[in-house]
Amino acid sequence: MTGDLIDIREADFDVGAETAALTAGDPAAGAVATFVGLVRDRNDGGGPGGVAAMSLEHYPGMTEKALAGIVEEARGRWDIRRVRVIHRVGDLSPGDRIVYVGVSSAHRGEAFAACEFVMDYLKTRAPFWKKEQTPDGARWVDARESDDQAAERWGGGGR
Amino acid sequence: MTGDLIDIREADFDVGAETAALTAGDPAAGAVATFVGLVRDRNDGGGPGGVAAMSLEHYPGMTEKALAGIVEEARGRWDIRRVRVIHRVGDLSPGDRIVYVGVSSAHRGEAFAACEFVMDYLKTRAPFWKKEQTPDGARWVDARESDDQAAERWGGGGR
Amino acid sequence: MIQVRYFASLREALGRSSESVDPPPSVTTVASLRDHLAARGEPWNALGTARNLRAAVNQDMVGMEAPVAAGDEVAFFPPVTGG
Amino acid sequence: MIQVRYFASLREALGRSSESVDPPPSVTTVASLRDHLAARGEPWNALGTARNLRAAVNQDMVGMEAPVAAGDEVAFFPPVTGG
Repeated sequence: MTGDLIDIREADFDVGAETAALTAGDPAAGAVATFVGLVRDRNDGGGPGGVAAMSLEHYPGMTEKALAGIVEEARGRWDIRRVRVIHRVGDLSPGDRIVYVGVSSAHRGEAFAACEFVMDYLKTRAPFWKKEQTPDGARWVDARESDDQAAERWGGGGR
Repeated sequence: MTGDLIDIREADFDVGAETAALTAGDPAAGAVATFVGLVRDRNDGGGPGGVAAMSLEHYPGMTEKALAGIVEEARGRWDIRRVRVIHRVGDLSPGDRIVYVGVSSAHRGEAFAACEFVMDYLKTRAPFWKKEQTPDGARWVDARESDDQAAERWGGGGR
Repeated sequence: MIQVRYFASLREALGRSSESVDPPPSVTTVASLRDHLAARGEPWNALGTARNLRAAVNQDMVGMEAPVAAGDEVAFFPPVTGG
Repeated sequence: MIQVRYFASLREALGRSSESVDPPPSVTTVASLRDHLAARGEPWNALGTARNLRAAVNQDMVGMEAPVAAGDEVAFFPPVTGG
């Protein structure tokens, strides 16, 4: 749909502009749900400074294809209007924005569900990999089992 | 918590600035879920132009108290960091923003759940009333049964 | 004295947004206050016939069985529709 | 020929991001391609021992039983961790 966006890039994004773009010229949209993911300065259970920097690798081509598939699946499940997905790659620092997912719809239930669905599927199906710089050196981030569980609760259609 | 906000006002809000305020100076925050509600130009089942304008009345004093209670309840249910709630009152037009709810947390599950919870409870427990201007004259908006159902699914704690 | 407030369609139907009421001793709950007010006839009977009437005491949403005492602020209004 | 691509920790372990492979006819699935590549010894045996190895064929995530044919682009990588 016009107004949709899937964008993989190094540059930061403007949350206000992206959120406005979800409903610009669409007076039938009454609800927008968004998610922003940021680089934390620590790991679970670790203290501040545990993560000094992060770099994000991806699989060009497949990334866009996977995200388009996830958005298409969300459209099949909910009556939504526009979806915008932005994911940064390259070098990032704690506090930096990593990902934006925004969904507009007539009513809030669909927008919330579709936005969370896209994030959950992105976490398990989109080819991004994080590498953290820690005081003990660089390490690739391990996949979280809770992310698999989050994606699985939407049932069927996975992979 | 510092960075929390409950604000009832006539003026529009800046989605980018509000969302940034949820994580400013808080490098432990990795997730922000937000919701923006807008004035639609129609009712359910109706066509464009069915709603030409809207005015929002509230109960000063109780509004802030009810929203603070809703946010406190969200804090008791999820491990979240900051919550910002802005609700406009007065005269609005189709496409105008009405309400902003933003929640930050370490991980996305808590942010999504708390944000949707606050919206669902706001819809049924915060003293706002909408009056629409339609081609047939002004009418107070009826409460939607689906809003009661949305609030009830969170179980207990209500009222 | 009890300060009574009205909002939205109820405010319009009653033609006022608030009043001070000195109810008889029989008024001990929100429901009995509502009945006392409604019994005054037009337009107040709208309080008795309002569909899904909601109430707050001292700015907390309450059920009709909630107690009411002198000095309280009691509000009547239709179901809320914000957000 | 099959174009094989490696990402993230696997790319680092193998010291390369891609290669062109002309596998024997016995290679008909992702799993058999993986085994063929791993059998070449160090460092390729990392493909056989990798925990939770994931794969894509022509940029679609697939299971290890997925078919593979000449001309395909096959990628191996660890579980994804974006977002």
